[in-house]
Amino acid sequence: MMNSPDLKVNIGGLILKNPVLTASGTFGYGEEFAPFVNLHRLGAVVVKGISLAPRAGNPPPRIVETACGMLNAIGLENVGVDRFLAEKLPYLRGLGATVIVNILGETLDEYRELARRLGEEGDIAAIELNISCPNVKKGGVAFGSDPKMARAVTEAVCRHARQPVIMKLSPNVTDIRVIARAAEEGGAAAVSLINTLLGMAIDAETRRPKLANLVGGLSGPAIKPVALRMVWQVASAVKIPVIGIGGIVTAVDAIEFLLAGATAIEVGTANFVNPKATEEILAGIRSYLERHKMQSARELIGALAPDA
Amino acid sequence: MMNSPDLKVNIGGLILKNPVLTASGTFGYGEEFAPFVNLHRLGAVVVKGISLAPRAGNPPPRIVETACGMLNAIGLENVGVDRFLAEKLPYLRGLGATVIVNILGETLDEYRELARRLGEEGDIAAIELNISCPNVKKGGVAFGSDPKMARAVTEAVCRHARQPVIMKLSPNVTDIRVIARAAEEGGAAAVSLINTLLGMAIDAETRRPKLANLVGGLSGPAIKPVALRMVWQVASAVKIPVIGIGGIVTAVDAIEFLLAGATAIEVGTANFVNPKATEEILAGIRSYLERHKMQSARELIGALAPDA
Amino acid sequence: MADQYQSKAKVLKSERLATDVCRLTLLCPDIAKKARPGQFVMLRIAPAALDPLIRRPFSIYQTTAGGQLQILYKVVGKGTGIMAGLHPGDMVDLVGPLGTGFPIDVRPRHCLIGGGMGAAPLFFLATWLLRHPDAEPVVLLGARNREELRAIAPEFENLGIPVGLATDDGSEGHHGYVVDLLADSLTGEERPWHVFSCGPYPMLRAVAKLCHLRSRRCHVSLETMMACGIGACLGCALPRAGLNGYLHVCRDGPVLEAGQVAWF
Amino acid sequence: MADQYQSKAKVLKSERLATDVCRLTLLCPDIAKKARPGQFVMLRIAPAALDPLIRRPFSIYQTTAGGQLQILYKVVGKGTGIMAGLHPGDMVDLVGPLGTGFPIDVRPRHCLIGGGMGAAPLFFLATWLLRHPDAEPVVLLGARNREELRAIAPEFENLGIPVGLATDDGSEGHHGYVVDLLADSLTGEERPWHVFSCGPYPMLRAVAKLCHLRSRRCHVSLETMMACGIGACLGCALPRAGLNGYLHVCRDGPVLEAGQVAWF
Ligand SMILES: Cc1cc2nc3c(=O)[nH]c(=O)nc-3n(C[C@H](O)[C@H](O)[C@H](O)COP(=O)(O)OP(=O)(O)OC[C@H]3O[C@@H](n4cnc5c(N)ncnc54)[C@H](O)[C@@H]3O)c2cc1C
Ligand SMILES: Cc1cc2nc3c(=O)[nH]c(=O)nc-3n(C[C@H](O)[C@H](O)[C@H](O)COP(=O)(O)OP(=O)(O)OC[C@H]3O[C@@H](n4cnc5c(N)ncnc54)[C@H](O)[C@@H]3O)c2cc1C
Ligand SMILES: Cc1cc2nc3c(=O)[nH]c(=O)nc-3n(C[C@H](O)[C@H](O)[C@H](O)COP(=O)(O)O)c2cc1C
Ligand SMILES: Cc1cc2nc3c(=O)[nH]c(=O)nc-3n(C[C@H](O)[C@H](O)[C@H](O)COP(=O)(O)O)c2cc1C
Ligand code: FES
Ligand code: FES
Repeated sequence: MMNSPDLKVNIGGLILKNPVLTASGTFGYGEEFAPFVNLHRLGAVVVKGISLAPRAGNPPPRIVETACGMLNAIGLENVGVDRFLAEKLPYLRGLGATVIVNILGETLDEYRELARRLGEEGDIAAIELNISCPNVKKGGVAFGSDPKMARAVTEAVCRHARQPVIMKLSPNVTDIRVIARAAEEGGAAAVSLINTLLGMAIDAETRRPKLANLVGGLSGPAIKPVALRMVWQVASAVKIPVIGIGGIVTAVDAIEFLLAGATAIEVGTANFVNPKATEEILAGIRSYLERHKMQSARELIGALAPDA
Repeated sequence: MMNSPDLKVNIGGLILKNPVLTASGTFGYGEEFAPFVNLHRLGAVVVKGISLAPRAGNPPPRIVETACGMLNAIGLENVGVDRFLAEKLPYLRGLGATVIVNILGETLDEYRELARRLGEEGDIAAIELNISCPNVKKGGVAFGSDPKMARAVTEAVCRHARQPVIMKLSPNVTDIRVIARAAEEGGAAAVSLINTLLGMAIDAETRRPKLANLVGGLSGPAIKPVALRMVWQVASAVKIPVIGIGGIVTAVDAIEFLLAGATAIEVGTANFVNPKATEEILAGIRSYLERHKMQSARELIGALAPDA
Repeated sequence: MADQYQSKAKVLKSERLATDVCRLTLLCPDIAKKARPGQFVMLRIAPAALDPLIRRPFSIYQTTAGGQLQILYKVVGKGTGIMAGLHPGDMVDLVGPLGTGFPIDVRPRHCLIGGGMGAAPLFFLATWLLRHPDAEPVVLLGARNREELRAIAPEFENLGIPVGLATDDGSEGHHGYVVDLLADSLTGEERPWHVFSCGPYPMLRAVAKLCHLRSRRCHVSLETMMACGIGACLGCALPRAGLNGYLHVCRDGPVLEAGQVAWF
Repeated sequence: MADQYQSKAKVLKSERLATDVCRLTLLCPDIAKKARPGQFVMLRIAPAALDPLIRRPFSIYQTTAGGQLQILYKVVGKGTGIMAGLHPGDMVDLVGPLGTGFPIDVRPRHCLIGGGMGAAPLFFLATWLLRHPDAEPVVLLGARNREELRAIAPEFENLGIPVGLATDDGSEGHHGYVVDLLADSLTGEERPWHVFSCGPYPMLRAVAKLCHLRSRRCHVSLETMMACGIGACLGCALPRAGLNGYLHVCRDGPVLEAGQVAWF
C-alpha cells in the first residue's frame, strides 16, 4: 500500500502542514467557521486584516453579488490589534490552529508598530502584509502600486517582525512582477496574490451605485483566470514562494494554482458559498495526489507542462 | 401619447441612430448574425479587427469557458484589409448598416497605411484602433500600456483617416485614465473600453494550459464590474465621448454603462450566448426610457446619482 | 454557534401560492431540529453552478417534527426565479439555523405585525407562542393586494387567533398600511405589549417609532445584503443607534431590539 | 445561412439510457424542420443563469415531423450534468441548425462508424439514407462497455441494417477498437464505399488513415471548442491539411472530408 501523500509545504522557512489556507477577510477570526471546519487541519488560518486601532468600516451597502463574483467595500472593519490579541487569538491558539495575521496600516509607522506587537507573540506563524486593499483612500492603494513604497513597507515590517513576512499583492497594476520583485528585495519571505480587482456596480433603477463606497473589490470565480495568469507570471519572476489566491472554489482550482507555480493557496469568497470549502479542497488535493501516484504536494508546484 | 424616445447619440461628430454597437471580434463581419439581427437597426456594426495583410491566427485551442466568462486567444485572425473591402464591406453596405472598422497593426507604419486605405472608403463611419489586444507578442501590448506610444499611434491614424478615430483601451494597466488622456491629446474622437483582461486557464488533469497560446483575453459578465469602474473613471478624466464595453448581456447592463458615463456601448461575448442580444438590448433601453418618461437616451449618459 | 450545519436538502414540495409568492418544503432534519423562530437559513439554490454565486437568506417559515423545513418567499430576481423552478427531488444546500431568534417571554401579550414576506418568521413565532397556554397573540398582516394576502393570511387564521388585515390597494382589509392598524391593537393595560415585526424597512421604522412613542417593547427582524450569514464577511453592517459603529445583522440579528438601530 | 434560428424549446422528455448517457427530447419546430444529418445545435442549458455561460454544441440525433428534436449525450461535466437534471416543461434555448451536414449521395454504399456519442449524428444519417430504396448502409458502433453500447445500439438495430459492435472491455461484440472492424466491412467492389465517421479524435484519425490507404471516400464529423457555432468567434479553428491556415469546424464542418484536415 502506498503511504498517504505528504502535503507539507515550506513558505520561506515556515513549514505548513498543507497548502490550504484561508484568505483574509473571508474567514472572520476563524471561530465563525468552527461549526463547519476543523481549523487545526488547515495549512493556516489567515485572519481578517488587523490595524493598530479598531476600525468601524464603511457604511452599508458593503457587498453586492456580481456574475460569478462579488464586490466588497467592507472598509477594513476590524477589532484592532489589542482586542485581537486578547479576544481572538486565544481561541485559535486553543484549537492548535496555525495562525497568520493579515495587517494593514496607513503609514509606515503603523506597519512597523503592528509588526513589533505581533512579533512579540510566539504563536503567530507569519504576518501577511496587505498593502493592496483598494477600499481605503489613504495609504492602501499607493503602497500597493508603487514598487518603491512596496519595498519600503516590506523592509520596515521585516525589520520588526520575528515571523516570516508575506507581502500580499494588488492585481490593479500594469506589471505585477515589478511589485513582486520589490517585495522580494525588501525581504519578504513570500508573496501572496491576488487581492481584489477594483470594480463597481450600479443600480439602473435607482441610478445609484450599489455600494455606499462607490467602488469595491471584485472577488470570486470571476477573477480566477486573472489570478492564475498573475501567479504564473510572478512565480517565474521571483525566487521566494508564491501563495495563489483568487476564485478558488474546488480542489481542481487549487491544483491549477499549484501547477502555475504557487506553493500554497488561500481560499476566499468560496468560504461564503461553501463553508466547508477549505476542508473539501484539502481532501480533493489528497485524492488527486493518490490517483496520480504522487508522493508529495510539492511535486505539483510549477509542474505546468511547457506546451499545450 | 408620448413620442417614441430619441435614441441618437453623438460620437465625436458621428451621429449614431442608437447607442448599441457590437464589439469587435464577437460579431464576425456582421453577415454571420444576419439570421438573428437586423444589422441596419444597430447603432453600428464594429467588425473583427482588420490588419494590412491577412492573419491566420493562433493554433487551437483558442477559447475556453471560465466562470461567467471566456478566455480567447484567437490571435487576430482576419482576412486582411483588401479582402475585407472587396468581400465583406459590400454586404454590410448593401444592408445599410453603419460600419466601424477595428484595426490593428504591429508598427506605426501599418496603422498609418490602414488608416489611409480605410479613409478612402466613404461609407466607413469610424475607425476603432485596437492597441490593446493582449494576444500578439509584437506591438499590441506595448502600444496599449505606454501613454507615449498610445498618443503616437492615435496621432498617426488621425492624420490619415478621414473618419472619426476611436481609441480602444486595454484594462491591463495601473491607471487607465492616463492612457485615455493620451488618446485624447493624440486627437481621438472617442475612447472605447475595455478590451479583455489578460488571463490564463490550466487543465489540472493533463497539467497543460487550456489555450495553446498559454494566456488569453478574459471577456463576458465576469469582467463587467471592472469595466464599469474603468468607464466611470475615464468618463470623468476626458472630455471626448466614452464607449463602454465589457460583460454587457442585458439592457440593464447597458444602462449601467450609460449611467457611469458612456455615450454608447458595445456588446461582445453576449452575442455568442444570445445571438439576438443587441436587438434585445436596444428594445430594452427603449422601454426603460418610456417607463421612466425620458425623451432621449442622452439623458442617461453620466446620470449616476452622486451618492448611495 | 456550535449548532449550525451545512446540509444538502432534498426538495419535497415546491408550491406557488400566488403569482409571485411560493413556498418550498425541504427535508433537512439537522437544521429543522435546532431552528427557532426568527432564525434564517442561507440557501444555495443551484449548487451545480456558480451563478447565482452567493447564498440567499430566508427566514424559516415552519419546521415539522419529521425534519421538514419550509420557506415562504417572493420571486423578486434571479435566485428566487430559479427557486420557483425547483422540482421535488432536486437538491439545494442550506446553512443554518442562523442568527438570533425572537426573544420569547410569555408574560407580555404579543403583537406580530408583518408586511409581505415579513409574515414568514412571524408565522413560526406564532406557532411557538401558542405552545404556551397563556399566550394571546394578535397578528396584523399587510400585503400589496388581496391575492398576496390570501397567500399569507390563511395559515395564521387557521391558528384561531385574531388577525388584522391591510392591503395597499384596498382589495381586502384596511386600505393602506398595516401600521395604521397597530395603534388600535395595542390596547388593554392588564399585560404589557411586546411587538414583533418583520417587513420592508419603512414599515419597520414606522413600527419602531410608534412603539417608542407608546413605550411598547419592540423587536424587528431586519434585512441587509449578506454574503456569509455567519459573521465572517462583515458585509451585513447596519448603523447602530447613536451611529456608534455597526451591528451585523446576521449575527447580532436579524431580530434586533428596535432601540439598537439607527433608523434613517 | 438564412435558415438558422434562435428558439426557446420546451423539454418534452429527459431520459437516462445508461449511467452517463442521456437523451433529451425538445419541442423546436423551426429548427427540427430544417435540420439535416450531421448538423448540430448550440444549446443554452440554463437560460436563467450566466453559468454555464457558453452554449454547448450537440449533434442532432433525430427529428420528428411533429417538430421534435432529440439529442443523445454523455454526461461529462458541468453543462451536461445540469442537462441531465432537466425536467419536462423546463425551457432551454437553441441556436440551429448549424454547420454542414453529411453530403448524401446514394450511389455508393455507406459505412457509418461511430465511437461513443459519435453515434448520434450517424443515427440521423442512417434514417435519411434509408429513405432511399437503393441504400445498403452498414453501421459499426464502438463503446466503452456493454452498458454504454446498449444505450446506443438498439435504435440502429431496429432499422434492420447490419450493425457491427465493439467494446473497449470486450463485454459485448469485438473486444477492442471499432476501427478494427472497418477493414473487413469495406468489402465488395460492385459499389464504391463512402465512409462516415464520428467519435473521438484518435478514432477519426485511424478511420481517415485506413480510408486513405484503401482509397475510400471518407467524411468525418469533428469536435473543437466552440463559442458561437456560427462562424463569428473564430474559436473553433482546426489546422487545415498542409498546415495552410485553419478550418472553422462550426462553419466549414463539423462534417469534413478527411483529406481537408491536418491530422496530428
Ligand atoms: C435575514 C433575512 C431573511 C429573509 N427572509 C425572507 C423570506 O422569508 N422570504 C423572502 O421572500 N425573502 C426573504 N429575505 C429576502 C431574500 O433574501 C431576497 O428576496 C432574496 O435574496 C432575493 O434573491 P434574488 O436572487 O431573487 O434577487 P436578486 O435579483 O439577486 O436581488 C434582488 C434583491 O434581493 C435582495 N438580495 C439579493 N441577494 C441577497 C443576499 N445575499 N442577502 C440579502 N438580500 C439579498 C436585495 O435586496 C436585492 O436587491 C430575507 C432576507 C434576509 C436578510
Ligand atoms: C459539433 C459538435 C457536436 C457534438 N455532439 C455531441 C453529441 O451529440 N453528444 C454528446 O454527448 N456530445 C457532443 N459534443 C460534445 C459536447 O459538446 C460536450 O460534451 C459538451 O459541451 C460538454 O459540456 P459540459 O459542460 O458537460 O462539459 P465541460 O465540463 O464544460 O467540459 C468538458 C469537455 O467538454 C467539451 N466542451 C465543453 N464546452 C464545449 C464547447 N462549447 N464546445 C465544444 N466542446 C465543449 C470540452 O472537450 C471540455 O473539455 C459535440 C461537440 C461538437 C463540437
Ligand atoms: C468580504 C471580503 C473581505 C476581505 N478583506 C480582506 C482583508 O481584510 N485583507 C486582505 O488582505 N484581503 C481581504 N480580502 C481579499 C481576499 O483575501 C482575497 O485576496 C480576494 O477575495 C480574492 O480571493 P477570492 O476570489 O478567493 O475571494 C477580502 C475579500 C472579501 C471578499
Ligand atoms: C472571441 C473574441 C475576439 C475578439 N477580437 C477582438 C478584436 O479583433 N479586436 C478588438 O479590439 N477586440 C476584440 N475582442 C474584445 C472585444 O471586442 C471586447 O472588448 C471584449 O470581449 C470585452 O467585451 P465583452 O465582455 O462584452 O465580450 C475580442 C473578444 C472576443 C471574446
Ligand atoms: S452576512 Fe457575513 S457577516 Fe453578516
Ligand atoms: S464556434 Fe465560433 S467561429 Fe466556430
